[in-house]
Order: sequence, then structure tokens, then C-alpha cells
Amino acid sequence: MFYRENGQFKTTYRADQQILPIAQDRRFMLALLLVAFVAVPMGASDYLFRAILIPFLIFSLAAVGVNILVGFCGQISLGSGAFMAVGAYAAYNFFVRIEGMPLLVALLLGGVSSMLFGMVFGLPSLRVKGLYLAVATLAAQFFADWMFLRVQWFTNNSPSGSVSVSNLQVFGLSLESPVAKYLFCLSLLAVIALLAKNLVRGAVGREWMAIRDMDVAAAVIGIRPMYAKLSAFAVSSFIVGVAGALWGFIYLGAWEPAAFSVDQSFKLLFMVIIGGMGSIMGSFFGAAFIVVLPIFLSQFLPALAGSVGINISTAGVSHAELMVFGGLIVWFLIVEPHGLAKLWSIGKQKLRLWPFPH
Amino acid sequence: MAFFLETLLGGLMAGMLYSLVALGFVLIFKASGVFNFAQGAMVLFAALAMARFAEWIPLYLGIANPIVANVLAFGGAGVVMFVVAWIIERLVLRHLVNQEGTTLLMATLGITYFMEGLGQTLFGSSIYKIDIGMPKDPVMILESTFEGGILINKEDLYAALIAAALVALLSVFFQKTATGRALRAVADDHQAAQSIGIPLNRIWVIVWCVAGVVALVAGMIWGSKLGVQFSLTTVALRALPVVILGGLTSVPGAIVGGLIIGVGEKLSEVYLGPFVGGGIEIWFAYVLALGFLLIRPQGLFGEKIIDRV
Amino acid sequence: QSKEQFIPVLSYRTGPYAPNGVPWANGYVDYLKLVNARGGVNGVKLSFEECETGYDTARSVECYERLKSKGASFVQPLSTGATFAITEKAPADKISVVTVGYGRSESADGSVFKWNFPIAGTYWVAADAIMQAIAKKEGGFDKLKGKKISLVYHDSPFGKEPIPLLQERAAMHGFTLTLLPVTAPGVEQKATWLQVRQNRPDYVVLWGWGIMNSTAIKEAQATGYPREKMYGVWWAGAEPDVKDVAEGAKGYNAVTMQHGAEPQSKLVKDVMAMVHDKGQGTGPKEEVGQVLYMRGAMSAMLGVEGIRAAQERYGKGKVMTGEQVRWGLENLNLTQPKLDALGFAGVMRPISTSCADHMGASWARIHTWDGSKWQFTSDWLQADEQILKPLVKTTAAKYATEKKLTPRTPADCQS
Amino acid sequence: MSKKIGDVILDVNNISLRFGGVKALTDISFNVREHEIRAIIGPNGAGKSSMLNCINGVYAPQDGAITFRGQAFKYMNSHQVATMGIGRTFQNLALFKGMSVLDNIMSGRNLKIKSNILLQALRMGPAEREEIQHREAVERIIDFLEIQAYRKTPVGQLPYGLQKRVDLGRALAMEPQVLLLDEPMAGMNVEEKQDMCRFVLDVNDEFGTTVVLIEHDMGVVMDISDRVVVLDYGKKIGDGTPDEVRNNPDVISAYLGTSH
Amino acid sequence: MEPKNIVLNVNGIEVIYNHVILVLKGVSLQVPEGGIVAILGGNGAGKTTTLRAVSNLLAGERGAVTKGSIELRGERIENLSPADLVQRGVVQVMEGRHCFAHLTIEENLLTGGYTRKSKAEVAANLEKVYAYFPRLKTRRTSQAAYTSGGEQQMCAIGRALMANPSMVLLDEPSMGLAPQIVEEVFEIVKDLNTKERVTFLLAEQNTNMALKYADYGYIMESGRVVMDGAAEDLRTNEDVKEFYLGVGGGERKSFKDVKSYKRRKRWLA
Ligand SMILES: Nc1ncnc2c1ncn2[C@@H]1O[C@H](COP(=O)(O)OP(=O)(O)OP(=O)(O)O)[C@@H](O)[C@H]1O
Ligand SMILES: Nc1ncnc2c1ncn2[C@@H]1O[C@H](COP(=O)(O)OP(=O)(O)OP(=O)(O)O)[C@@H](O)[C@H]1O
Ligand SMILES: CC(C)C[C@H](N)C(=O)O
Ligand SMILES: [Mg+2]
Ligand SMILES: [Mg+2]
Repeated sequence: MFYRENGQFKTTYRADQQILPIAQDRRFMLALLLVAFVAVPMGASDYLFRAILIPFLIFSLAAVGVNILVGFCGQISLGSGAFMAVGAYAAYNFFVRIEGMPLLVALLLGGVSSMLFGMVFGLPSLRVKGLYLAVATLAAQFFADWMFLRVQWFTNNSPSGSVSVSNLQVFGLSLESPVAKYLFCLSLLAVIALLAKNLVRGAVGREWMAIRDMDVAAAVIGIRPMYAKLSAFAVSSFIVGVAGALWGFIYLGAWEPAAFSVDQSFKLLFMVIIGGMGSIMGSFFGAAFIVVLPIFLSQFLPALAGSVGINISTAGVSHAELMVFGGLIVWFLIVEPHGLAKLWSIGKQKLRLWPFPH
Repeated sequence: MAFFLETLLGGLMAGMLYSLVALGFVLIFKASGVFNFAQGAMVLFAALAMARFAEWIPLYLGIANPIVANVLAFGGAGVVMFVVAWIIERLVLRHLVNQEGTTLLMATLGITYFMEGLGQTLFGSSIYKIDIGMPKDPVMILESTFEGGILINKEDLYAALIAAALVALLSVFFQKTATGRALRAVADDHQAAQSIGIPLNRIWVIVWCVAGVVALVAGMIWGSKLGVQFSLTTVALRALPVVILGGLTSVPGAIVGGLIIGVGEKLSEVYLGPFVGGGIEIWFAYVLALGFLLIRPQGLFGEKIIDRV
Repeated sequence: QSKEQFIPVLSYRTGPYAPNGVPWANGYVDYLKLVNARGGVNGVKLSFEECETGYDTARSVECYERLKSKGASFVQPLSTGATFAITEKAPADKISVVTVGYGRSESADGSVFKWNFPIAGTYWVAADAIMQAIAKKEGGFDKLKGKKISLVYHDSPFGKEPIPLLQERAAMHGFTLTLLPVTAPGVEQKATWLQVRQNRPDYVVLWGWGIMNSTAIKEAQATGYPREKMYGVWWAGAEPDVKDVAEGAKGYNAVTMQHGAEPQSKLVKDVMAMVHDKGQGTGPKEEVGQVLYMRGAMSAMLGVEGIRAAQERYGKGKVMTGEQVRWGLENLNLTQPKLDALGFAGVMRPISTSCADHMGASWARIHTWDGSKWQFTSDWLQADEQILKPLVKTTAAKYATEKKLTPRTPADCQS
Repeated sequence: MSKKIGDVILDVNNISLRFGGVKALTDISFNVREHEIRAIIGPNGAGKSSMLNCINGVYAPQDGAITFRGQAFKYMNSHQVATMGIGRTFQNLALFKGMSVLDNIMSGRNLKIKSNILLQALRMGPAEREEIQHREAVERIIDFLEIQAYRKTPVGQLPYGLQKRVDLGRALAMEPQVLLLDEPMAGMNVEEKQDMCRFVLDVNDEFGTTVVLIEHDMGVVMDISDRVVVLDYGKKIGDGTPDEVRNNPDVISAYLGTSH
Repeated sequence: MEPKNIVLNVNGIEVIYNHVILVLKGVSLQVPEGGIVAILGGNGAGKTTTLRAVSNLLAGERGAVTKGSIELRGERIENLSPADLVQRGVVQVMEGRHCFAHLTIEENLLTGGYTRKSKAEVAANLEKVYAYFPRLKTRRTSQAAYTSGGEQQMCAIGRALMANPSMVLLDEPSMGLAPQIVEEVFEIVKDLNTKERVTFLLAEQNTNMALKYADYGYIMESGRVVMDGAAEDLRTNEDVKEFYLGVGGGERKSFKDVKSYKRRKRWLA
């Protein structure tokens, strides 16, 4: 009833090609942006910003990047952690070695470095496919882990291999307060996500998806697999690299290679799959699921157990958390194998028919 | 020279141990096209079950003979793995017939978390011991040929033998029986397999159960080497290049891959490592596997990747 | 209920490091319970909340943020990685980072690291104590000339901490130091030990954590390297590291964080009587008094004493703020009678911190596994000031320039 | 029908293709003239699809050469073939399953897209204009194929017959000079086949597209094609107008049987 | 038709894909023992969906029967697994071939005999299939993925026959087959039907052939049965002739002369 597109006729293709062709969606998005940019900064607590919203934003960004490679172009990647690491360490080096380097530029240069690194490790994808490609990307992962531990130059000769940054500012504004950090990440995310969305709904995006779905047929209609795959690696690792730099600079402040370990790579892949492969919005859902849910569970479960009078040990809570989290993943997949984004769109479709079931 | 041989042998035996874990991946992939991310968790779970049973059986049943206790514990853990397989089929796989590989991969991730939580809840999270009487002290061979002899780790040797036997058994099963063929059919196309009457449900229980037992053997051997605790799951990551190098669908591939990776890894660490500060073996293993893949993209013994229009 | 002082507890009871994380957390929490059972800190009860980090830096940061907002005044991350990250955040939040026996070694310099407290010992202390023990065994540092020592270390900032100190010592005494990194978590060390077998070092220094330790000892056994010649850091010298190797680990040495396993100490008896027997114990009774349990208890005690010291100055029986507790931690003066009263008699030596010295003591001992338990096998060893001091100074100064910090002046120390 | 058949545009010379022991094609030669509809028929496994794959650069024949517009190639890669204006549909649906109908057909126009990746990301000015202009072209094809209602449906969910249409639509979107169709009418009923024939004839008429058609429905082949090549076991056994072929005894015994 | 020898009774089923797409809107049909029943209809009418509903293969497509009932010899079968159905003799030949790509043709066929326990029986069936499709015999050692479209289609049909079914659901068996083979396939159907009393339910686009061999036909349009009747009645029906047989108004029209393709259908308005 409330979600009808009846009567909304598109008279031009331009109108039909908008990101959100349906008026309700546009209104919803506008409201969402308003909430994110205005309401949240006014209302949220420090903890919410630092421990939930900022990591959520950064991981969403990274997941958008990974989704481009894995979801849109179909190239399995377990090296996202490495791309994040390259982004972070490269940005760090630009930032501390070049006097007066603006933060934003350093972050973007981090992305560019990660892009180059990603393209090198993307080369095997021209020959190796599917799960087998995971080996190439894992090689990137472990190599990066090792490189940042072993090559002291990258860590500005800090003996421990751990580096840190402080006194961050953009355009002369200090980035110390959580709200500032949040708004900074949010703006970057909004801009990059919009650009990414434009890419995936345009010609390049179609090339990626074509390669993903059926590479031989794609070649026959004139798509060059090499160009498509490497461009996906490039765009993806650029975004992931920027996210990595944010993770180091904004969230952690100080980090060591372990901050970008293979666990991180897996986590990102999971976000993409659970959120929805080939959906920019899915990346957000996935990030929320993987980042926020465990935190939520760890606070909610003890409360729940307490309220029914059970007193589980702290270890018990952690274990229960793992079980519930695992169970939820399976449950969501059974309800909708194509991820949360698909679930969302089916929900909307139902709403469209409402109150009729079909 | 002696040292080179020692390294080589060490690599071979480490490789066999990887093969054992790799085998679990191959089994499930071959039989259902699922890349089972939970294999590491299954190894841990099985090992935990066995370690705790071996501890509890003498305690509660009063069986003092360690051999009997260990056999019973192994049996008990085997039953546990069967139950696990059955539950996974019932609650997860059955509902995801005909879904894409990535979806199934993700489901196995859910299973991983669940089993990690459950395993630690049921069996605890300290270090436990599996003592199946493996000899721990080294022996020297060829002492007459080389000065100081060549050191052999007996425990590794036994473990390698067990792994080899298991692999031989499973290869025969896959190559020679009708069930083996049916499993391959299922991996190719769930729906078509169903349409000709292959009972997916039963097949999956069987395969996961076999994989569970393989995990148990792997867990037992690794557990007796390392002690049973959470980090056992990470051996899965070491086994990954093995699986892929050998070919995701090949049982013998798991062995050959294991040997190549084991040897390559150890030689690289020992001979190249010192020049670049060490710690290279893990990425070297992956790069080595990648090198092979560039020549054969489906792994050494994997089925050819079909792309046809 | 403003009469409660909140203590955050970052712990790991799941995951790869759980076997070592659990006993530490049990000791930590039990001690807090004991303080409450004894009536609190001058009447101020302690409230606490545990947060599971899984020894993961990002999750530790989340825990830190969460518990911070509940009114934390100090935090003990129990991970060097997390310490690095939290160090950057703590000054702004006015929360002290207490790292008992770990963390960044240069943070002993309180004039640069205002909010860091590596009380009772850093990794440089540990490494130096090990070197002294080895030298003693050989009959003096001069006997080390030409010897070979291998460092088998966890490939992470934690594992790399001792390297500068060991290199310094190597240069001084003319032994060669070989570095053998082990990729975390350290379940596969065959290549490492093959190298040990190839080099035949005179001593192996083991800088591990978690399963890496027992694996290393087992590999040593499998390659026939004498365990007597192995010296572990204090995080590689507890029961979980050797328990399941049992006989195989006999003779293996580790430096201790002053204390070892102290089942006979008064503290343990108090915990038993006032916590466990009331049914409020946190872990299994048998493990009370083991090495990591004691370390947890001692860490908690040092934090609590910081609060007590702060109360002495800012008002007894009051809840202290982060800044006040910081002052307390900086002006600890745990004399022997005080320690005795707390139940730490024989467990540790007096500690007193100051603005310049956030560590407060640099004593350690060696204990050796006899196949079933840890036994002390050395006298008290003190890290060599001559070596430690300049190292701390220069490294801290480098940090200060990088961060554009001006070291605190003596005047600043008064606040 | 007033149709001007031109010169030879595509010339296949002595092509042989083997897969291990299987001889998929043996010494095949034939040519295709501009603007004609050229059918390839033959029993199952005769090598028809393989022939298209050779022209397309999907397979590399061991011997022989293919001449397109006077340029001879031993092997061309698929991208080159596409840029030269050869489009193709597939026998075993090779659609991009996860994409909508619209995107599938749009992807057929990718070769014509000029704006670079940065412009596309910003989607301003020329990039957007271009996108709209191609969209218009694609909409004409969608209308033409009568699949308006499915525009936004993922092709994987379409019934088989419609998927075939989308496949054709994608090839048409390339605006090729030569269109290779591999059994475009399989799985359609007579009415739908009539529609399909109409499409093919219209394309051929209006745009002057040359068509190479593989089809098992002899009614269709005989009615709409100008010349027919017949393959059997990888060999050419007949070539000529439908009438010639229909009466060729070799063709009758190998393929047509008596009923046609 | 006598109710007592009805093997398959589909009663007013509704099918929904993905919880939202309603595809079958109350389809009923009956298949008598030993009969050949054809389902006809344009692209997207719901033929495949109907067959999937019967063989219980909907789940894998995320579809579900939400209304109505399906009975096999009086037994409700909606909750059986596809394997159970094969045990009861019902086998489906899926649309679009679905051969096991990595298995050879012969392995594909042997897998088809999975439910047959007797080795001799499997061997005999294999010979029978090779006799029906000699082409398969020559290609027996090739991996199915590398055979031609028609060969794969033969393989799919042959594979189903390996199970010695009592009822076969054929989804577009003639697709991609050369005309002679199409005829052979229908001869095989006839053969099995008369000699071995195998019942057939087939969805077919080749209306001509289908109505020639079938006893009874159902015509579907957008998820509903719009017409049914004995095969010869349908064959002579004017609409059917026009739209499905291409012989509206007497002579067969040349494909070349069909002028307008902008006609839409008909019986339901
Ligand atoms: N990639 C390949 N590898 C091995 N054999 C192949 C390959 N491609 C085709 N063949 C074989 O070549 C022969 C010709 O196949 P092709 O697909 O060209 O036949 P077709 O004439 O299109 O038949 P249909 O009408 O059944 O589609 C077949 O026997 C097939 O098995
Ligand atoms: N997996 C699916 N998910 C969603 N919708 C589907 C799915 N499969 C089929 N449909 C829809 O169901 C309707 C009927 O499809 P079905 O495949 O049964 O038609 P059909 O009669 O077999 O057509 P054809 O002759 O082209 O094979 C179509 O509108 C199609 O879009
Ligand atoms: C318990 C620990 C603090 C030791 C640990 N390995 C570290 O990170 O330093
Ligand atoms: Mg063909
Ligand atoms: Mg159909």
C-alpha cells in the first residue's frame, strides 16, 4: 500500500536510470542521509561512535571495495587484509615522510599504492580462476604480513614494527573528537560509495558482471577479460586500501601488521557474501552484520541470561556468542541465499503487493 | 648433505600431516562442491572430543588400560562426528540444495563459529593432551654414512604412515565404487543428481561423516603433536595451499600437494629464510602453489576447469 | 552507588590464546573479589566487568571504548598489540595503561609516556635477566664470547621487543645472536628447529605466547635440543606451556615476573578462604596459585594499589578519577610490610614508581620445570641499569620527537 | 523479396579442428556473402557449433584460415572478432545469469562505449549522455523482441524460450555486420518460431545484416535461408540453395531422412 | 478417464518462487496409467514449473507448492524427496540437459542407474540406451561438457531411462536434436509406452510431434491450464492449429511470409 510505484511513470530514460527510480526510495535515502549526517552526530554517545559507528563505516567502505572484486567481478579474494595493510602503511609513509602532507591526500595515495599492489596480485587471475584464485590472493596476504614485519623501512624503522599517527586534521579541522572522525569517515564513504555505485551500474560494471557470469560469452561480445579483471582489482584495492588507511589512522591510531591479518580478509569476504554479492547496499548490511552483531551479542546475551536467572560464566558467554552468531549466519542463508540485500529487496517487493500475499 | 636430507625428510613428513587435513577438504568438495571452511573447526572439535573422552573414560568408567581407553575414546569421538554430520545435513545442507558455492561456503563458516563455540562449551578451552603412545624422542639413522647421522622424528614418521594409509583407502573408495561416481555427480549438479534418484541427504551424511573421521584422525595426530587446543583450527590454513596445489577434487593430489608444499616450505625457510630475515615459509608455500597453478590452473590432479559455450 | 570504583577487565577466554588468557583473568578477577571481601579500598568497593578480546587488537579497542564509558580509570590490555593501540587513545581519555610485564619497554620512561605503566618489569628487563642467568651459568659475561644464542620469537611486536636489548648485549660480549621468527600462532615450527639443529646454538631464548611455547618445547624434544639450554620469557613460563609436554619439558627454564607459582603464599590462602570457599571463585580451585593466576592477581593488585595511593592523597574512601589514579600509579610505594599485609610476602619485592620511572622495579628470577611443577632455580636478578636506562631514554626520546611531545618537566611531575 | 546479395564477406578456407582424437571439423570451406542468410545444418555432433566457435575465436583450428572482409586470419581472438563486427548467439544459453535482461543487452553495446572509467564513476556529462543514448538503442531491441515486461528481471529466472530471445537481443545490440545464430529457435513453438523468423528477416532486411544460422527445424531453414551448408561428422557434404540441398542424396541419407 | 487407473493427479496447485513470484495459479491435470500426456504452451507458460512441482525439484529453485495437492497412485507426494520419487519409478529429464559436466557420457549413464542395485540390470540398460542412441556409444569416453548440444540431450534422456522408470517426466526432449533424432526419441517414447507400459508426461514445444504421439494434451497459458482434450481433438482445433501447429487456415505458411509478429493470445482475453 505504502510502497507503490503505480502512477510513477518514467518519461525519460534518464529518469529510469536514476540510482533510485522509485520516489519512496529516494525519500527514504534522503532521510537516511539526514539521520546519518545530522541526527546521529547530535545524539550518539562516544562509545557508539568509537566502537560501533566508525568501525562500521570503515568496514562498509572496505566491503564495498571487496564486493566490486568478488561480488561484481567474481574474483574470489582472500587478500583484502593485505590490500588494507598496504593502504595503511603506504598512507603512513606518505604522511610521516613528507613534510606537510595533508591527511586526505595521504589516505588517497595509500589507496593508490594499494591499487598498484592489487593489480600485481591480480595478474594471476588472468589464468587462475575460482577458488584456485584464493591461493594467489592469500599469497598476497601472507606476503604483506611478512613484508611489514620484516622490512623496517615501511614502519619508519620502529623496532617493533608497530606504527602510530596522531594530530590528524583535514582542512585545518582537528580529527580528534569522535564526531569529527565519524563525519570524516561518513563523508568519504558516501562519496566513494556513490562513485562505486555509478561504476557498477555503468558500462564497466556490466563488463565486470559479464566476466563473472560467463567469461567466454563476455569475450565474444567484445569484453577484454584482462581489462575487466584488472580494472576490478584496481578499483577494488583502491577502495580497500583507503579503508585500510582509515582503519589504521582513524580507528586504531596505532597498528601492527596483525591488525590486517588473514582474519580481516575472511571477515571482509563474509561481509560481502552475507550482505549480498554484487550489491553495494549489501556491503553495508554485511558490515553491520559482521561488525555490529558480535558486539551486540556480547552485551545482550549476558543481559538476557541474567534476566532469566541463569548465570553463565564469562567464558560461557563468549562461547554462546560464537554459537548464536554462527547459527544466525546459517539461518539467514537458508532464508535467503543471496544475502541480506536480496532479503531487503524481497521485503520491498512484498510491501509493494501488500496487503495481498502475491 | 646430511642436513639437507634431514630438512627434506622433515618437509616430507610435515607435508604428510598437511595432507591429512587437506584430505578433509577434498572429500567434501569432491562430493558436494562445497568448500568446507569448517574443516579446521571439525579437526578441533574431533580432537577435543577424543582428548576429553580419553580423560573421562578412565575417570568415570574405571578403565585403566590406556590402549583400551584410547580406542574407546576414538570410537566415542567417531560417534560424535557422525552425529555432527547428521545434524549439519538436517539443519543446514538440506535447506541449501542447489545453491551456489559461495552460499555454501558461507554456511560452512556459520558452522565453523557454531562448532568453535559448542566445542569449547562442551569440552573446555584449555590445552588437553592426547597420548596415543607416540614416541617423542628422536632417532638417528645413517650414522655411519654421515657425521652425526640423520635425525628422524618417529612421531612424524608414524603419522605420515597413517596419513598415507588413509589416503590410499579413500582413493580406492572414490575411484572404484558406484558411490564414488555418485558423489562426483552430486558435486557437478545437485539438482540433476536428485532428479535421477541420488539421495542427497544420505550421501551428505556419509560424506560429512567420513570427513569427520578424517578430521578425527588428523586431530588425533596433530593433537598428540601439539596438544589439543584452539590453534588446531589454524592448521587448516597451512593445508590450504596443499589442497589447491593438488587439485580441489583429487585425493592423491592431497598427498602429492602435501609433499611438495612440505618440502618446498621447509627448504625455503631453511635455505632462503636466513637471507631475508626468516618467517617466509607460509607465504612461500602459497607462492609455490601459485607457481604451479600458473602452469596448471586446476592444480596438479584437479579436474579440468570446464569453460565451454 | 557512587561508592564503587569501576575496573575494566579485558580478557580472553576463547580462541587460540585462551589456555593462557583464562588463568590470568581468573587471578585478576579473584583478586578484585578478594579486595571487596576484605572491605574494598578504604571502603570503596570495586565493581568490574569483563570483556572478551580474543587477543585481537580491534576487539580490544572496542572493549576499551565500551568499558571506558563505564568509568574506567586504568586498563590492562594483556596484549602488546592492543597496548600500542590504546596508548594512542589513553591520554585523551585520561585512562592509564597498566602493562604488568609486557607492553612497550620504552614506556618505562614516565616523562614521555605519562599514561603508561609497565610496572614491575618490561621485556627488556626480562631479556636482560635471561642474559644474566645464562652468563651466570657460563661463569660470567666474559665467557659468552664466541657463543651462539638463538632467539626463537613470536613474529609480532611482542616477539620483537627483546631484540634491541639482546643485540646490545651481543655487541658488548661478543656472542652471535640468530633471530628465528615463528609465524603466529606458532603451530608449525619444524623449519625453525631444523635451523636450530643446524646452528647448534649454545642457548635458545624462547619469546613465545600461547601454543607457540609448548610446540617449541616439543620440537626441541623431537630434534633433541637440550631443554636445559632453553630460556623462556615470562609469558613462556607457566603451566599451560609445559603441562602437556610434562616429562619432555623437564629442565626447561623461564624467567619469572618476580613471582612464580606460589601455591603456598598467603594471598592464595586468603583467596581460598574469602573467595573460593564462599563459592565465588572464578576458575578451578586447583589452578589458584599457578603462574599465570598469580600474574593476574599481581596485576590487579598493582592497579588497586594505584587507587589506594591516589586515595591517600585525594581523599580516602572516595571514588578516584582517571587523573587521580594516574597520580597514584606514579607514586606507588609498595614497601615490604605493605606487600606482606596484602599477602604477597615472598612473592615479590618492593616496588616504588616515580614520574621518571613508571616501572618501579627490575627484578626477576629463573624457574625451571621439573616435570610436574615450576621450581625456582636462581637468585634474584636485577636488570642492568647501565644498559636499560640509555636504551629506554633514546627510544622514548625518538617516540617523543615523532609525536612532537615535549617530555614532562619536574614541575609537571608534581601535578 | 528484393534483396541485394553482395560479395563474399566471410570466407572459411580448409578449416580443420581436432580435440584429441575427435575430429570435430575436417577441411571445411564455404563462404558467406554480404546480406545473405546462410544456414548450417547437420546431425548432432556434426561440428556446426564448433564451426561458429572457430569463426568467433573461441576455438583455434589446427589448419585453415578465415577471411573476413578480405583479411585472412588463422586465429583471431574473440575481442578482435567482436570489434570487426561479428555477433553471436549460443546454443547452450550463455547469458550473464546474475544480470537483468536490460543489463545483458546493454552489455552488448559495451564496445561502443567511449567514456573512460573515471568519467563513468562521476557519471556526468558525456558519460551519462552516452549511457542514455545506448539505453535508447537497447529499448528499441527490447520492444522488437517483446520482452518489455521482463526488463529488470534477472535472466536466470526467465523461462528458457525468453532467455533465447535475450541472447539474440544481446547479439543484436552489438549491431554486427555478421550475426552468427546457433539454434536460436530451439525450445520454441511454431508461433514463437514465426516471430523469431520475422526478427531474423527484419534484421537482415533493415540493417543489411548478414546471418549465419544453425537450426534443426528444416521448415525454418528451407524457408528463410538463401544458401545452406550441410555438415556431417565434421565434413561438408552439401552446399547450395535450399532446393539443391533438399534434393542432395547425401544430405537426405545423412540428415534429412525421408520425411522432409 | 477412469479414476482408478490415474497414476498422477495434480490438483489445483499454486507455485510461488522466492516467496513472491506466483507462477502457477491453480493447475490441475491427470495422467492415466500407461498414457502419454503432453503439456503445451508458450514460453513462460509454466510447463517446466509444473514438472518440477511433480518431481519435487522446486526446492532447489527456491520455489514451493503453496496450494493444491499432487498424488501419485493415490499417495500424496509433496513431501517426498526427489530420490524417493525415483524409488517409486518417477524420473524427470530436466530442461536444458543438466549432464554431469565432469563425468564421461558413460559415467553419466551409469549414474542414472544409481537406484538399480543389480549390476546385470544396469549393464542391460546401458546396452539398451546405446542401442537407442548409437551416437552416445561413439562418444562414451568424452566428458559430457565437451559433447555437442544434441549429444548432451541424448545423454540426459538416456540417463533417465537407466533407472527403469515407470513414469517419465520429459521436459522439452526434442530441443536441439536433429529432426531424425527427434523422431527417434518419440519412437522410443512410444516403444517404452507400449512395450514396457511406461507412462509419460511431457512438456514440449514441438507441438506437431507431441500431439502425434500423445494421447491427451493440456495447453497452458501464464500459469493456468486453458484448454485440454484428447490429442486428436486438439490437433483439429482451429486455434491450436493456428498457433501451435503453424497451419492455421489450411496450408502451412512459409516462415518467410509470416508478416506480423505482433499478435498476442487469445483464449483468456
Ligand atoms: N571443446 C571440445 N572438446 C572436445 N570435443 C569437442 C569440443 N567441442 C566439441 N567437441 C566435439 O566435436 C563434435 C562437434 O560438436 P559441435 O558442438 O560442433 O556439434 P553440433 O554440430 O553443434 O551438434 P548439435 O546439433 O548437437 O549441437 C562433437 O562430437 C563434440 O563432442
Ligand atoms: N527459479 C525461478 N525463480 C523465479 N521465477 C521463475 C523461476 N523459474 C521460472 N520462473 C518464472 O516462472 C514462469 C514460468 O516458467 P517456466 O520455466 O515454468 O515456463 P515454461 O513453460 O517451461 O517456458 P519455456 O517453454 O520457455 O521453458 C516464468 O514467468 C518464469 O519467469
Ligand atoms: C600476555 C601478553 C601480554 C603477552 C603477549 N604475547 C603480548 O602481546 O605481549
Ligand atoms: Mg551445436
Ligand atoms: Mg520450460
